Amino acid sequence: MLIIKRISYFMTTMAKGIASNLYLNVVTIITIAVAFLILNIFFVIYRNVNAVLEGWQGRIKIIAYLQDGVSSQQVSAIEGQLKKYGNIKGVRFYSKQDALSEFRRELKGQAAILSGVSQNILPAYLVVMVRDRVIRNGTVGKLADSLRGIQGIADVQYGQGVTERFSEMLVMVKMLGIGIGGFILFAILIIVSNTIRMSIFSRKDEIEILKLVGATNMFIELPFLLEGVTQVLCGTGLSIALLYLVYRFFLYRLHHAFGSLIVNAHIVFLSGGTIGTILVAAAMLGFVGAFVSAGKFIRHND
Amino acid sequence: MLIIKRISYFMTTMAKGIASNLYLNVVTIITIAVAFLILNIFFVIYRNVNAVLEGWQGRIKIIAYLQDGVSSQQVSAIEGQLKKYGNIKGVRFYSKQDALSEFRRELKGQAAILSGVSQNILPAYLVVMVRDRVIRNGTVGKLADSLRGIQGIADVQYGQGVTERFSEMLVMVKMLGIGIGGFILFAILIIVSNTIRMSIFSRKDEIEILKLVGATNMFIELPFLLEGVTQVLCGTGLSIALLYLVYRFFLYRLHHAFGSLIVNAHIVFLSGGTIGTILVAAAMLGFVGAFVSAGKFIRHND
Amino acid sequence: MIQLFHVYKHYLKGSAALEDISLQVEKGEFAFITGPSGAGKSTLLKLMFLAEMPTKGQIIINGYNITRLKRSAVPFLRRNIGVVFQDFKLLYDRTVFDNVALSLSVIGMPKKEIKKKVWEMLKLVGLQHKLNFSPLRLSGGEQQRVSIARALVNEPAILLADEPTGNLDQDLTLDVMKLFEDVNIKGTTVVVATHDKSLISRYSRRVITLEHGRIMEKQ
Amino acid sequence: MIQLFHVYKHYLKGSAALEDISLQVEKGEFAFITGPSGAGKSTLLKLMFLAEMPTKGQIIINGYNITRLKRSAVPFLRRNIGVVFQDFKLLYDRTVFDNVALSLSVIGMPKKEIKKKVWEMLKLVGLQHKLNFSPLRLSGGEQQRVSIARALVNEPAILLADEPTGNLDQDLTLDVMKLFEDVNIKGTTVVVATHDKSLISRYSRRVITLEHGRIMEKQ
Ligand SMILES: Nc1ncnc2c1ncn2[C@@H]1O[C@H](COP(=O)(O)OP(=O)(O)OP(=O)(O)O)[C@@H](O)[C@H]1O
Ligand SMILES: Nc1ncnc2c1ncn2[C@@H]1O[C@H](COP(=O)(O)OP(=O)(O)OP(=O)(O)O)[C@@H](O)[C@H]1O
Ligand SMILES: [Mg+2]
Ligand SMILES: [Mg+2]
Repeated sequence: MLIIKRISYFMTTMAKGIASNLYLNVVTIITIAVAFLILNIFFVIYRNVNAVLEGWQGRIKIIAYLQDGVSSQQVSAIEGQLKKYGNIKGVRFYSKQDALSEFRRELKGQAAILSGVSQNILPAYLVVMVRDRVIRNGTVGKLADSLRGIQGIADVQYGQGVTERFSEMLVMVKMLGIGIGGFILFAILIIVSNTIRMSIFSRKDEIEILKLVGATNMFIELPFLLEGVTQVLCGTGLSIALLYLVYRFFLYRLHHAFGSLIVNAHIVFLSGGTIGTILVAAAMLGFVGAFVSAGKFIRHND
Repeated sequence: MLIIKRISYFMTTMAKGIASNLYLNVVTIITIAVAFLILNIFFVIYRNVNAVLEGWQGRIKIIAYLQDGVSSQQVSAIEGQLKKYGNIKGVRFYSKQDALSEFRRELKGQAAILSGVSQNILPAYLVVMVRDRVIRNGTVGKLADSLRGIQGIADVQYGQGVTERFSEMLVMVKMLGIGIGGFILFAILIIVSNTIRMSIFSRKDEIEILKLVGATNMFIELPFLLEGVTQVLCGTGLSIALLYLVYRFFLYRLHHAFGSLIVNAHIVFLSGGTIGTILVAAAMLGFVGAFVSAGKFIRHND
Repeated sequence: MIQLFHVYKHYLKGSAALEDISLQVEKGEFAFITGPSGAGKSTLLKLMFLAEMPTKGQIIINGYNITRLKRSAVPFLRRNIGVVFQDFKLLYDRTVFDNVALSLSVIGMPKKEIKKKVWEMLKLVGLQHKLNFSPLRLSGGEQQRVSIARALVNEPAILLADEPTGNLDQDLTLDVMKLFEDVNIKGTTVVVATHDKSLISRYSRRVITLEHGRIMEKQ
Repeated sequence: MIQLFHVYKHYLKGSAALEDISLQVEKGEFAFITGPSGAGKSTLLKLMFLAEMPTKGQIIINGYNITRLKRSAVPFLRRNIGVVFQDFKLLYDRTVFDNVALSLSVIGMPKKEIKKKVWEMLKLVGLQHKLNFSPLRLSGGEQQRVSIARALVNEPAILLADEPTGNLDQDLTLDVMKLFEDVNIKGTTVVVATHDKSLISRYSRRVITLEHGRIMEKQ
């Protein structure tokens, strides 16, 4: 087939095209790199905020205070009952003694106020860890209420109000994330298709002349498609390189300085697989952008 | 002067230029609008994160537990002494009775554990509100230590560790804010100067011909400068309109739904003064961008 | 063979450029189209290689009715037609060599063969030493000869030349006309649009005279 | 008055375009520059209106030594020189009217006056009815006449015309030459580069012949 046989022609034509429009191409590549970099930085921020929230979420639990004087058999029975709930991840028992030491630990430093607290005044309790989906659903309250009915449980606490707020906050961050991320992606698409259009536009004489000497649309288009793909690939590659620098000299250090405070998960650089996916997606983006622009100026212009 | 006399010529030439490159101009304006919008959305996020942190910061205080049996005169004396500190905003006294009701309030819902707590076991204390600069400086610990020496004060608590972290976090958010904001601004500058350059580039024949018929550089440049200013103004105007839509239909609603949770300050739309400042800055940006590009293609090309 | 039956051409804005043109150029014929400025010479040539579509009438080129041709077939028809444009239509960001090679590249000719053919063609128009120049660096006449070289290099069945000697001095004009006669002898149909009366009178060929978009006389 | 003293022009790439040119065209003179394609005619004209700088030698136009001229003075010198370009150099996204008005706009002439002058000028070259067309919609010869109109509309002291009749038929060529003679009689210095021997022989004017960048004979 002609296309395959002439692959070197298309490559050199593309290269010449890039060389003859070097300034435009460099600017295009930098613009794409900058846009992708913004997207990536935003992605990192989003992931970290999300990680913080998910970390908080892990701490949401239901506390079931036991009636005074329940026997250890009764406790086991209650535990067994709770473990059958699909929405409960685990249960842990705190005896009256444990409760006091926990209380001491929480109020550490304010030793003065503890002087009058003896073992007897604190009830034993169970800490019930719930599955994430319950938190995301916002049905922690429902679950807690259902525990209230169990024989031997005196009272149920679950940080009323706060859990619902966490679910709402998670949803909100996700919405904002999708909203802003999608918006930036859209901006990149506009910029990419704009610059590729400019590139084709700046060579409309060439397109006209090629048509006049009998070139098929495919023949005219291919170097532009290659150019589009090359531009976006270079831009993306550059942005990944830049991102690595940002990561290496800024985020990475930040993490070491304040890591434990802000992020639960490590801040890690993109994995090889992710980079591969990004590059393939970028190539497709370039191709589609160039194809659409080429369609406007080449195919619909006979 | 020629320039003044021919103002209508420059305006119509600019209008013709925009009309003849309508596509390029529309794309330019949209690109600028999108870039500014990203900057603005980022600005809103930054302001809110900052507001949350500042809100937290307001809650940082030093608690000075008083020795048992200090008289009310002694308390007044201590209060008087503290108020002389430049770094202390205010002092509030909590008697043993107050301390118990506060404690009850804090542990509300866990009534069970309070049954054994009587008025006697809790010490009276002073809540010392510190000035913001102390928190920003990270010198809360120092201030607390200096209070320890005062006659009548038994112990001083100030949430050790947490205050330092808040200062660090504030610095970090500010750094990230400046870094990313500056980066986006830089990206906008690249995009703006790129698009204006393209606009001039696409009319280099016109520039050449104007020179050949004896036009001065000023005469050739002015319509381009006007075009650059117009482009950026339109783009910025559009972005402010878009921002208003985002604000009206997204942020504003969000605020009403979760407001109290995320932001202390209201999310308000840009003030008239801010919009004015932005437009003036945008006009200058367009002028400078066009001027630099024009310099490259018009003045340095004799 | 080129046949036109009652062809009209009205441009969107402005008056009729061609009115009721019927003519036939046989395979292997050599014909001049002449007439004053604005008579419709260029328009007539543009119709013949599908740069413009007729408003009315039928045009048949090499047996194909081009008013009914599928879009995708246009490039293949054009490969049989060499065109010298009045305004040259060269690529100023390519070399002279690349410009001439264009007609061969589009049909997928191997590089080596292209090189040989282009060099020979440039030699025929006396530009082999300006091979690697951009057309920007050439004089008006040199650019016109590049345009001629590009039109002839793929040995088309039909050659359409619009004012091909407008920028050439007398000696070069004779050279170029000799070139056209040579390809004509080898079987190429040649149609030359020109306002140069002395050129026409020097060669006793068929002359189609246009005036205000109408054919005045045939000979 | 145009004076050249031992002027050389070497383009960056390629051989010398002009070598050791010394000549003088008096105020109000009418001179032809001729020579084969690539001889250096266009280059010589380009030097005269500062589109190119000489590699060596001195050029004095209207008393100004242009090799020593400040950059900012160039536009003002050019306003006294009308130029007809070999490749027309028209703005294809403006109308014919706007193209011709260009030379007047740059000197800040009031709109009303521009309108009158442009209309009169277009009438002289027979294009008053194509006022609002883009040059894209004009034939080759019509474009050339727009270029001529633009060069003459501001009544320049010097007219440089590069192959101004290459796309014109005989009648129009005579019209344009009549126009040039008229402005010449009114005092304008006219220099016409052409390869058209018949044109030169019809008018008994001074002829400067170039060959390979050198002056061959003066008369
Ligand atoms: N694209 C166009 N749109 C509108 N009118 C056009 C267009 N092209 C040509 N014309 C008009 O059609 C008429 C014929 O033009 P054409 O170019 O065929 O003339 P020509 O015989 O080649 O003249 P010349 O010798 O000056 O080149 C002219 O009046 C011209 O103005
Ligand atoms: N910008 C340039 N760079 C390099 N060489 C050039 C340039 N312009 C012209 N030349 C060369 O200089 C020589 C003289 O060119 P010029 O355009 O002056 O010729 P001319 O006499 O006008 O020819 P024609 O009648 O074909 O227009 C030619 O060989 C040409 O290739
Ligand atoms: Mg024509
Ligand atoms: Mg020339």
